[in-house]
Amino acid sequence: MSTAIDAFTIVCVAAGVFFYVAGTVGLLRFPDSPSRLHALTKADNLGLGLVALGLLPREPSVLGALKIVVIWALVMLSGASTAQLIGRVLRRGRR
Amino acid sequence: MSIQTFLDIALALLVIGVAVWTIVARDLFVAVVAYVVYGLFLALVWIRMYAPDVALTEAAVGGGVTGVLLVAAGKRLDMSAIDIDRQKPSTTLAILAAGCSILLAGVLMIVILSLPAPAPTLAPQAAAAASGPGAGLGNPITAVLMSYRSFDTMLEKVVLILAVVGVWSVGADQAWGAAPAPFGPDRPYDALVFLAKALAPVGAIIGFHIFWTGADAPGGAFQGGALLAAMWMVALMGRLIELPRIDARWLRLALVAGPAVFLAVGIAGAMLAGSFFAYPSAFAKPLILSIEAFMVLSIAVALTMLVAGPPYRKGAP
Amino acid sequence: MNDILLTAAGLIVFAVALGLARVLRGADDIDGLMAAQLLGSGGIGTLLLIASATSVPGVGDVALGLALLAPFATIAFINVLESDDAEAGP
Amino acid sequence: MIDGAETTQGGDLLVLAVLLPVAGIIFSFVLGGRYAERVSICLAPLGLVLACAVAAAVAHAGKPLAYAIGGLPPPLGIALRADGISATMLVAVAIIVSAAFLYARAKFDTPERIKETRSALTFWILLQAVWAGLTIIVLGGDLFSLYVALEVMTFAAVPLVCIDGRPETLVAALRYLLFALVGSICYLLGVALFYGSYGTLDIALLAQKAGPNLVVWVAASLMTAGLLAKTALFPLHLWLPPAHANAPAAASAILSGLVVKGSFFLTLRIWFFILPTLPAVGPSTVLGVLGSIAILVGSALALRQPRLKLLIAYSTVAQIGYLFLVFPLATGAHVWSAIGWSAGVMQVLAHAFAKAAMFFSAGLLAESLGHDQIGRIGCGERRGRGQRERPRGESGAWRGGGTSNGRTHAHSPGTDLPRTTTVALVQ
Amino acid sequence: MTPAVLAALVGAALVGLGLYGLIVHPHPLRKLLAFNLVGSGAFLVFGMVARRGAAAGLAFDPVPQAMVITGIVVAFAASALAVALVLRLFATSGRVDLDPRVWTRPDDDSSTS
Repeated sequence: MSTAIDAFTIVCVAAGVFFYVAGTVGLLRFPDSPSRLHALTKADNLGLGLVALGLLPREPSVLGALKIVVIWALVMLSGASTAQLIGRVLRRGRR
Repeated sequence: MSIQTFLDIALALLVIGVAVWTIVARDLFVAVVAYVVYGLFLALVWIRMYAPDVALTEAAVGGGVTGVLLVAAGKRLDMSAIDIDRQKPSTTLAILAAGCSILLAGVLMIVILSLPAPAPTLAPQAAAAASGPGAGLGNPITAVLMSYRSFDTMLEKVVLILAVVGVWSVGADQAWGAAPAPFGPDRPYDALVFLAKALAPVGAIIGFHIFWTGADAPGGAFQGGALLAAMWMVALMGRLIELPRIDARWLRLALVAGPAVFLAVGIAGAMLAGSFFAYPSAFAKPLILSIEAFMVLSIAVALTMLVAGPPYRKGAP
Repeated sequence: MNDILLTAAGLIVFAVALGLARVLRGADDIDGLMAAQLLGSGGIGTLLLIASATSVPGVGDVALGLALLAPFATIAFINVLESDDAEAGP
Repeated sequence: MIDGAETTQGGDLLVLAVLLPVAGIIFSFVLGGRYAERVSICLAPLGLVLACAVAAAVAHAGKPLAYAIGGLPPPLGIALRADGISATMLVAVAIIVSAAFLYARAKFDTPERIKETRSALTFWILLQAVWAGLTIIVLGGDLFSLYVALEVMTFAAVPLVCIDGRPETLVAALRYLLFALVGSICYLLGVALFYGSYGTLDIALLAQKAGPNLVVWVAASLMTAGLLAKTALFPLHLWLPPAHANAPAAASAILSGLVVKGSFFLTLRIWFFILPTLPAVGPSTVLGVLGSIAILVGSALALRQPRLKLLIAYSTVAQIGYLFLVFPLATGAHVWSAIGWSAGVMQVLAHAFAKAAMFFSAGLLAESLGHDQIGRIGCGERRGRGQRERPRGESGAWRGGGTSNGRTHAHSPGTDLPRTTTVALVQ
Repeated sequence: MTPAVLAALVGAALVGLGLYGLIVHPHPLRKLLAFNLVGSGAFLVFGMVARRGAAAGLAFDPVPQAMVITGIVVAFAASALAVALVLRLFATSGRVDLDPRVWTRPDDDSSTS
């Protein structure tokens, strides 16, 4: 059982790391700001989401698991909203 | 070399790199972004030093709120300041400064490496005290802050009040009594309003949670207060609420609530427990928690008002 | 297992720190802001991994705090970058 | 040597002396408006009585008073202590602060029909805060409490400098703030190193433990350097003259007479109370030399100032130099060490009173003449309102010289002897 | 070398770096950022002292850690005061230079007490 959980964790965390790396590469390589924003949101939502998902079964207490879920939800919420705000600033023209 | 050592060294290099960036960045905005990033890395360093309380304080106060303060100030200064920011320091000054800095850093490093081992510590006394009858708190830092060094903690709250008075004192005479200038634009974007509406209440609950667990686990009045302040500011940026007038009685009361209750309990201690700032042993924990509750309020209000700045009235010089 | 998680944490930090190179290369303020935001979510992920891998208590709460502070800082910075309204900023 | 972490008879007085101005700040802030002034005026005599009671108790006991706060003795707890010098300083602080309160009533009262004004409210709160900070500095027994007290004083003193809001005063205040902050951080680094070496920050316990080693030397040097920046000893004096000369007179009196003494007092604490066993010939010589240069530079610059308050402020730079002569004089076990120490303490008190009085007088003069240009305090204006309002005694000797060569001559009262002598010499 | 000592060495470097910025930058807000670096460097030294003092089942000595928390809040208050001064200076004069040479000598103009 524990091996299965470990394997799940490793797979999820590795996938999460991949999205973080992908987000960074996107930020570095994409030609314009809107596409860079696109890359950023993938790292935000998928990277952290997969890491959180992978860690969930390792959490001994319900409260701890709840905390992880809340963190994830918070990052999703703020990521979605701030991406929209950044997009608007981009559309209006920069400083 | 274990993986942890490798990570530590790499983290150390990152912190220094971002710090250098903060110093050499080409303009103020970038420097402030770098500083916020720096605060984040520093929080990781504090975690590695087994200091989550400090990590939270550093991330919230050192990085977050200070960053917001500085970036807002940079906006107010606008472009005008750029001409002096672009000035290159004279080579002599730069060399002199570099010499002084390297000397100071070098001496400090030597001294750090020559501190006595085993290190002297008050941890055993503090551990005994935190679980003993004196305080009855599971978090030794809270015990130290609220019981053993309560005097410092109270004074530090007084410093916050003085800082607020100092910030208000630079306002215009005609504006006295008014509210500080509003955070954020007059008509914020829908996304911002939505985020503020969703984030602020959840954040407030989390702030209270962190304050509440502070009695027995990492967290406490400072961290909780700083998070509440951040959430209040989020609500202000979304223009969900407006800043209070600085002559509002409730605002004044909220600002002094922490130190005032602290002072009152401290003086009561002289009568009930035989010494100023002593807690009667039966009530130590509830007393400390109630003082902390008022301190959370004072800290949250003080931090917000410090970022908000002096009273503001259109047209006042 | 813990070492694997810590390695993952290290990888995330360095991956997102590379994003800073974008800003160092002289991109504009928005890109700097995006790099900082990426770092914020990377930092939260790292903290979650550290919390799970080490026995330091309270790391989860730090991550929770960061999850609140990241949007707070981002909103403030966006407020500054919006140069439309004259009447803004504390 | 101070021993004992235990509370002594009369120790309660120390806590009361500290809590009185702190309570004053809190009440003034909440009540607001003209109550800030009333609270200050009411507390001043109480503070004076408490200070005298502390002094009497110290004299009566013949040994220092101590109070372990919360009944928790150091190293884990914090102690307040009053020895001879702190009792003396406490009384001096109470007297001068009370005088400043009385002096400031005319300028910083709240007009009848206005609920609250900016300058009045902030002035009264900040002045009480200076009082609180100084009280804690002279009574504090713990290096970290002393750090917080230094910050209390900085946060009070800086806004006082720029309370009238002119750009020059704001620049002066900013520079003062930056110097003070860097000073605080240096001090804090020293505190960290002391704690890292000995596991305590209590002055009495450190005095028993600290010995001459690298860490202690660096810690003490860092703390001293930080305190020198706050005390404005040459070459770190640059912030002082504009700051002290531009503040309102009542505030200038406190800043020049007392605030710089706070950090100077801590320097004394470090070298004479924590580290008396160190062979401190080197550092005391350095401090003495810096002091001597400060005397020369400060005096020379004072003579060139066109404004009375600037002249007095530069005189403070010189007088601070005299304060630091106590280090070479009182270090070691020479026959003159005890006299040197007493002389040093006398100079602290004499300068505190004289300088406060001078700023009060200069303030009145400026108020009645509408300016404080020395060159224009001439015969013509003597018969004006200034004559009537000029205070007796303290500054009777102001004598404006002609402006023919752009050079002005002014005499200060006898209490400021060294400067007068310099003036005479130059003339 | 333990992580704590490493962090303290980083702290020492930060103190030096901040001091450099403090001297070199003419802009008061940049100076303020540099001051904050110095401050956090000093706090890291405190943090090492705390971590080295681990004993009696505690992973750190809580006394210096408590001091760091106090110090961070004080440093923030100082930054806020400095920012308020800078903004007011800018509002009243349109400049933010601290260089005394930039300012006309205050003795020449008004001299209210």
